[in-house]
Amino acid sequence: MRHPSRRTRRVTAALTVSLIVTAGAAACGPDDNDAKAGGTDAKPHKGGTLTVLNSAPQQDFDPARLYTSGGGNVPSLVFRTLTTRNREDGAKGAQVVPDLATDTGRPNKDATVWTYTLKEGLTYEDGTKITSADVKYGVERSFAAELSGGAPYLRDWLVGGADYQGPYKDKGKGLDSIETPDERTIVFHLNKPEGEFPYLATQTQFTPVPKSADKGTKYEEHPVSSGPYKVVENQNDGERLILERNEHWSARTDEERKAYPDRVDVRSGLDSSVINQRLSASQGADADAVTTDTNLGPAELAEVTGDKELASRVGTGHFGYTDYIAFNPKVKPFDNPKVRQAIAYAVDRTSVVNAAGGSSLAEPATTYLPNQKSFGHTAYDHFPAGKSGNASKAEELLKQAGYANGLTVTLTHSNAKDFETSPEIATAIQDALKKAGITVKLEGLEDNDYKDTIQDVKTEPGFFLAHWGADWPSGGPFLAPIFDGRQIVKDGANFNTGQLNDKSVNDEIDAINKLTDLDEAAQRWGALDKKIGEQALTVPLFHPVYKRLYGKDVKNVVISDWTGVLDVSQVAVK
Amino acid sequence: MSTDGTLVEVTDLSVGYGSVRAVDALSFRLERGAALGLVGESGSGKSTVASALLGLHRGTGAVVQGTVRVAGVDVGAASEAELRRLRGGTAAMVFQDPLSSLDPYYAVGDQIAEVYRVHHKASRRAARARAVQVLDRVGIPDAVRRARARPHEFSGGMRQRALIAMALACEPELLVADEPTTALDVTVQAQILDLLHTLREETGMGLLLVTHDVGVAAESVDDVLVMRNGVEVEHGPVATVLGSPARTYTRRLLKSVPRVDVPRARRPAEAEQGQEPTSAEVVLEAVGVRRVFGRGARAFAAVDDVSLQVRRGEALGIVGESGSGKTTLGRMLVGLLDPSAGQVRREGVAVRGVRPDVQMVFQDPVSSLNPRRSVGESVADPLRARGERDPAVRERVLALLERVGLEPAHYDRYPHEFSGGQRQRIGIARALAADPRVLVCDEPVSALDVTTQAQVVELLDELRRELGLALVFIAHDLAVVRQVSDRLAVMRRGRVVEHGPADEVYESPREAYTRQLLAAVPVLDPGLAALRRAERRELTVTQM
Amino acid sequence: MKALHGFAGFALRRTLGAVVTLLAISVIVYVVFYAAPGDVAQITCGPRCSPAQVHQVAEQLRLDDPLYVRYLHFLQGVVAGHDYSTGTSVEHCSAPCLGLSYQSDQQVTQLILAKLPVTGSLALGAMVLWLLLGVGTGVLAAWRRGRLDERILTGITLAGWATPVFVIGLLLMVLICGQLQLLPFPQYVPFTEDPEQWAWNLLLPWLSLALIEAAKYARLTRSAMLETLAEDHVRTFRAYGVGERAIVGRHALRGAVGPLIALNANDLGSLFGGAVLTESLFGLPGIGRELVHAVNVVDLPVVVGLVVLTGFFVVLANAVADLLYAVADRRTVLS
Amino acid sequence: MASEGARASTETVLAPASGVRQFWRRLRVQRAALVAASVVALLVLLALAAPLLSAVEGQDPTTYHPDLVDSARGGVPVGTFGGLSADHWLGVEPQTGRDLFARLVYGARVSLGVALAATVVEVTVGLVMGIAAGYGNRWVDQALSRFTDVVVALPLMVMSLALLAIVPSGFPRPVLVAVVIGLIGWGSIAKIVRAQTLTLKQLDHVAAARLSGWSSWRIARRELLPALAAPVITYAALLFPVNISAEAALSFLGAGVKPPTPSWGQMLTSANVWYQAAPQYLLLPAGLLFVTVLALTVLGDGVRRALDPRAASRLSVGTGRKKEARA
Repeated sequence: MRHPSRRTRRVTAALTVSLIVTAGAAACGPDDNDAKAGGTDAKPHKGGTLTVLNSAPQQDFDPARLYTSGGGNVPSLVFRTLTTRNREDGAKGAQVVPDLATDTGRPNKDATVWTYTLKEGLTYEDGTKITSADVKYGVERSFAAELSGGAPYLRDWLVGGADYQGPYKDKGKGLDSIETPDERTIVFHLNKPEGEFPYLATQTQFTPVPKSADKGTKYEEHPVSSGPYKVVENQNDGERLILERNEHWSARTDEERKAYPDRVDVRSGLDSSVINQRLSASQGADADAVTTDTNLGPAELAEVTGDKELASRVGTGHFGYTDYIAFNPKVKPFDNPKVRQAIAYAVDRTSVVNAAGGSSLAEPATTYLPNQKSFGHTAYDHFPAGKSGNASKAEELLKQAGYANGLTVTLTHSNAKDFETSPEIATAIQDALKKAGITVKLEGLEDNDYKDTIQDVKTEPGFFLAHWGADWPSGGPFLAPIFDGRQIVKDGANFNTGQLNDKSVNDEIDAINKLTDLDEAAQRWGALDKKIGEQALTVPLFHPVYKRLYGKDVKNVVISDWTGVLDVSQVAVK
Repeated sequence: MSTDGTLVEVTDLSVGYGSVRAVDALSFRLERGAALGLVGESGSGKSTVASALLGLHRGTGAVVQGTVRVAGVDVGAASEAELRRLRGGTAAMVFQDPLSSLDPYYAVGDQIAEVYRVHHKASRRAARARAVQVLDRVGIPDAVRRARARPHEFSGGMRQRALIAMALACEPELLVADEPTTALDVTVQAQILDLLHTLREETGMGLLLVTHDVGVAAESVDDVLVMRNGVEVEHGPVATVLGSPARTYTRRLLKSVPRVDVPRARRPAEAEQGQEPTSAEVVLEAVGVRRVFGRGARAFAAVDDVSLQVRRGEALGIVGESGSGKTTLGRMLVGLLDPSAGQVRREGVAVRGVRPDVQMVFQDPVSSLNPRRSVGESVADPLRARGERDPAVRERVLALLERVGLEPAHYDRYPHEFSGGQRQRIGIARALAADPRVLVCDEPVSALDVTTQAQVVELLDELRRELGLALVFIAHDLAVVRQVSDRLAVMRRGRVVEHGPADEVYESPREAYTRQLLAAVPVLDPGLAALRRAERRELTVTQM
Repeated sequence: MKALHGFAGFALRRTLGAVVTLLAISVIVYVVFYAAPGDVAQITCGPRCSPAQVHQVAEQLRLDDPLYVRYLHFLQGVVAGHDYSTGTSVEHCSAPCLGLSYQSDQQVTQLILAKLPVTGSLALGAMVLWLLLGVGTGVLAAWRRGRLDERILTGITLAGWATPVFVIGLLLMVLICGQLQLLPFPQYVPFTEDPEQWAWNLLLPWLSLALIEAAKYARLTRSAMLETLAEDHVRTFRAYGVGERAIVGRHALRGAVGPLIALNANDLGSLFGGAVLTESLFGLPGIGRELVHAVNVVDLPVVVGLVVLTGFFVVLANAVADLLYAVADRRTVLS
Repeated sequence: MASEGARASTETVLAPASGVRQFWRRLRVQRAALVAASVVALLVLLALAAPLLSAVEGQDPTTYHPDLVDSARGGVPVGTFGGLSADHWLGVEPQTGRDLFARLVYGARVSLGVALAATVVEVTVGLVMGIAAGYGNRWVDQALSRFTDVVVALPLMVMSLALLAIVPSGFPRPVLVAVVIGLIGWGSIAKIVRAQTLTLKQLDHVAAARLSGWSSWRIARRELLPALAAPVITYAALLFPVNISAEAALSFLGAGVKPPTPSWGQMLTSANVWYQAAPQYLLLPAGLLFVTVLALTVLGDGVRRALDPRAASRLSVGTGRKKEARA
């Protein structure tokens, strides 16, 4: 969440449970030069206490309930998963690597069966052995209604996932599509080819949970650690977490997590301006502090850039994330491509970017896919609007569309102060479209109302602001939910905003999913994006860039493009 | 120049507030141990003189000229410190309203002690002891315990005693009493006056008594100084001034003082009409009415099982001290209050709620008129409520105003432009506008000066005869009531203790309480006053 | 004896009144938030839940029951408590059970107990400061009107009164914590953990609140004192040579006590309901902040619980105010 | 004599006769109040003339000026004093480059307007409830008083958030905000009115009016309402500034009027992170709000003293006044 004000954000706290924000919350990653400026110069050592200053409390600390990209950040200190993200800077960080498993998974030939083998000598914090059955149980738990909140993929991909009710209701039968032939082997049977399964296996649902220790909804108070740290204190439902070394974790079996500090103290529920103030002041313990969910707002950025010392303590991250204008062609006049194109031409991305925090915090976007290789980003700009909009071209198109003397439309947006779907952006667009003779009426809804409205095909407006974040750095989870006609949800939360159901698109998505060569897949996703872009069902506005401050004694700052998050498993304070 | 004989010496005292001259070139002197009464109607400037003696005008912006010497101290020129020593030390003051004159938040004893310690170096205990001592001295029973009580736990009389005790605390040479008994019931008034008398006898302190009530003066001082509009009218020994007044104003004043010992002057006209009240039909009747206020533990009956009859054209007087329930009864008679039990009947029919044909004249001439509406409109209310329209209404109102002795031109004026007496006349006019058969007057004149009192009473009596109105006249002042009523009901603690033809009750009261009341009424003859004082002692003794 | 009876009656009446009031409040809140937008089940379940899953959650949270059924269930919990399932075991939420948070599955009562100390510390500390500042100013204003010291203080309090708390608080924080680094950036430290840190960390929030409130108290004190000074009994004491100092200090100020208590109790009551802005600004994990959060995620049990709690404090405060008032000013009767 | 006592006691309830003239006389003697009054007048003028003023400046409150902000530095205004220039008298808003002066004067309309409307709502509801409770019988009184307690006990901010969320977005927001603030804030005024009514209905002229045979409604209108004017106006004058702050607070919690409509509260909210990078952006609305609330409060006090004879008498009650008196 990248609002200049943490307070205003709390008002829109509804967001905190939604995919978009959790993704956004885990977003940050420096360019290489920043990384150097960061701390690779000073050599990291073990020891000390790392303080994490956060806005949002870790309310959900149950691996089944977490919706985090790549196993999350603080959670990944406690939860190891079958696979995990490569803990390196930038693009390299967008790759899947083995974690508990010996490899990233062995598919059958059509990628419908995935087999994993656990490493030797894996134990929990209490020294007991981690078995494949525990991993299976962990996955099964995530199907329980009591522990809802996770990503939908297991439900959609696993055979029988759609109607499995979780271990509390299945009377010990378990989910047949997950086999554990022996203590170290686990096999997943999918109902369709999914070449990207290794990405999915990074999510916390793939954390082993010892059935004996499962306390249902109370498990999150003290989840059993398989990672380098264990929970020694959890105050006020995740408002304060104190983690200490898990003596039974060994670096031998874990190449990814460095775990330099002896102790991690997570203090949440702080005001974002306070967090940034504290980080810049770096007094006492704050010198060893980082944040995993609070970015520099425009105002703070303006101050920081003026100060060399501070500027050297800013980590920059890019995360697979796009803010865009969504059209619903079922609503007039947006059924007319020319109208959609006219708007695409008229948009003034400079003022939009400014409203979003300026060029340092947002990069103008003309493609729907994030501008990262792992997504297979393929540059295109079908309706070039230039820096500040092409009003004349827009008017011309409107004329062709039969709106010679202007057009009045309603732009639906949220009142959340997230600087993404919020009034600031909406008014920027309103102002730009005025030049093209389009009068925009703003319909600002309370955030909950806004979500209900745009995610319900029955009430979805024709012209509104939306955004999408990646569940993992690939085109799949980015394009499929938005453009796969079979993912239009009639009686629930729908994300196919254009309600596009195009056979050629659907087929191409299936085809790509079959691929287990992720690079090849990436290219195909890129091509597909470019093709869909021609229909002007969306007007990409910008890809946010995340700037984050960290304490002056913090070393070894690593920020991957996967989550963009400053990786607490790599940070050192000595 | 203060000879040791002189306690107070006032020369050419003038006090002005802005353009108003409250006191104009007044001079008098008071010997040690002597008692002087300042008598006058409201606005005569008597209270201003009293405050001037203690230099209370300092800091109020009033302009004080002339010299005031109290026990040798020039009040005008005295330093703050001297003045403080004077105040309470040499000269102590007792005010009119005993409740508001004490700090509600502190125990009476402590307040006296505080004052005492201002003037004497004394420990808290010593001061408290002194407080108890003086409280006991002024006749507060169980003074030790009472000293710890707060003012609101005292009755009116006891509060006034407490104030006097405070005055005594520092053994002043002069006691200035400003209307010390006005807010008190007549019996209590008598007690306080007696107390002042005995205290003077014992301590030999000088007394300056400020009062509007000639009777009170007659009871308690040696000399009187009659004031009017800030100037002296007449000054001399009480017997001479009251016995054979030299000035017309003094005479008028004395004449208008109602006499409880003089029967009501019956017009011959009435005799001719020969209408015996007993014969005329009953227009208004209270049958065993009872009114309870409060609920549960705090419930008490303000009026308890009272039965009365009012016949056409007669005047029924109802007397009683505060808390006797007379006002509550009055309000039930007009229907402003509904009885908790019993009935109010009009022409024999039981009714609830207000009816235009029974109207009321209220005590407080200020609050009884809406300050925001012209008096004409107020008077017109009953007419308009009946649905009558201008110009008929206006004509009628003008007539009424004229009838009660006001000018038609007053129609469009506002209440604050009238004197208390005039406002009361307006109130009467409004009551008449409803063509009532019964007029209930609740303390109609108690807020007025004696001269005005007389006129208003006179007016009411005229109206009664003229319009054949039945009059219910409620008051605490027995003398006034006697001037109007054919029959008299004496109320006490919510009950009618005595009831009968007025003259009978006054001449030969049956009830001890009635006798006590009558005995308490001050008389204008100082000689008689002494006798009555003795008489009262017995009564109060027999009472207990 | 009579006094005691009076008090008993007072207590009884007030308790009954309070219950009625609180019931009314809870109903209002239920209705209002029932009408509020936001698909609770969807929010709780997560945006990518399938309709089936959402339905399961809805069932679990009894969201499909009609409003009155849910309300009665709520009341039942308050009176008798509830059993609920964690999936693996059955837990008991003992009466008065305000239900479970939709979002965190925590018992609302526990959640409140966790937040209360924070809000409590905030409110009480602030009260001390504003009383000192406000009453002090008021006395000066009544006593030595127009003098420099009085003008400055009155100016300060008025300035505080006229500035939104989030501006005052922010400026204070930037100045004192950021620039001068005199105080730490506020973060709540439990009193039990470290009283000194507790105080230091809360100083700024206290100050901000005190600055906002002080003016009211100054004004009240001043007018009450001037009122008393205009009363007869003050004249009496002047007439008995009692000095100004004693008159102002002993008598005039005493007259202000009653109203002050009343006002203070009210403010305290509503503050205990959570100083939303202050808590949000300083990131104090108190009632108010929790409330706003709950409102935004339509976490009905938490909202109802907290609002009823707030109401409870206000009602309680009023009762206490009346009681103290009656004690302070013996003339008034409890009713 | 007794009459003095009576007069004093009644006048504490009744406003002075022929109020208006007295009111002005009493108000004129208070310098502070006069200054405040003129400030308020100025602000109102500012608000009313908003379109004119911004026209004179040649700007409007909604047009973006991307060229006037430094995009790379988070959109901080280019130039000194937040881009202060001949065509932008008070500089521009960070990020958007919208004209601050225009937004401030337009914001004045919303802030003052909302506060005023809210006050009107509070007074109307408060009067009706208060009089009904005070003049009605025991049961009416009980019911209404209880209801008032409930309303008073509801946390303003939270209920506002909820109510504002419920009402469909089509409804004009400023009106809504005003109504919500008003509907939640009338409790205190109702209590005052009730207390006053209880005292008033004891007064003889009300009893007299009943005896004249008027209906309760008419009595409430003719006898009670005018007498209530003084205390109500007084209290309203003190409520007004509070409501301005309330609007600001609501915006701060994200429930104020909606963009692009500017309001001071809203500007403050988005501004209060810019305190260092673009101080004037925070200080201008903060300053204006401050001045307004201050002026209104002082004026309110003045009005109170001018309307309430007791307060007025306080003006002359000397405690520290011995010195003048010596002369």
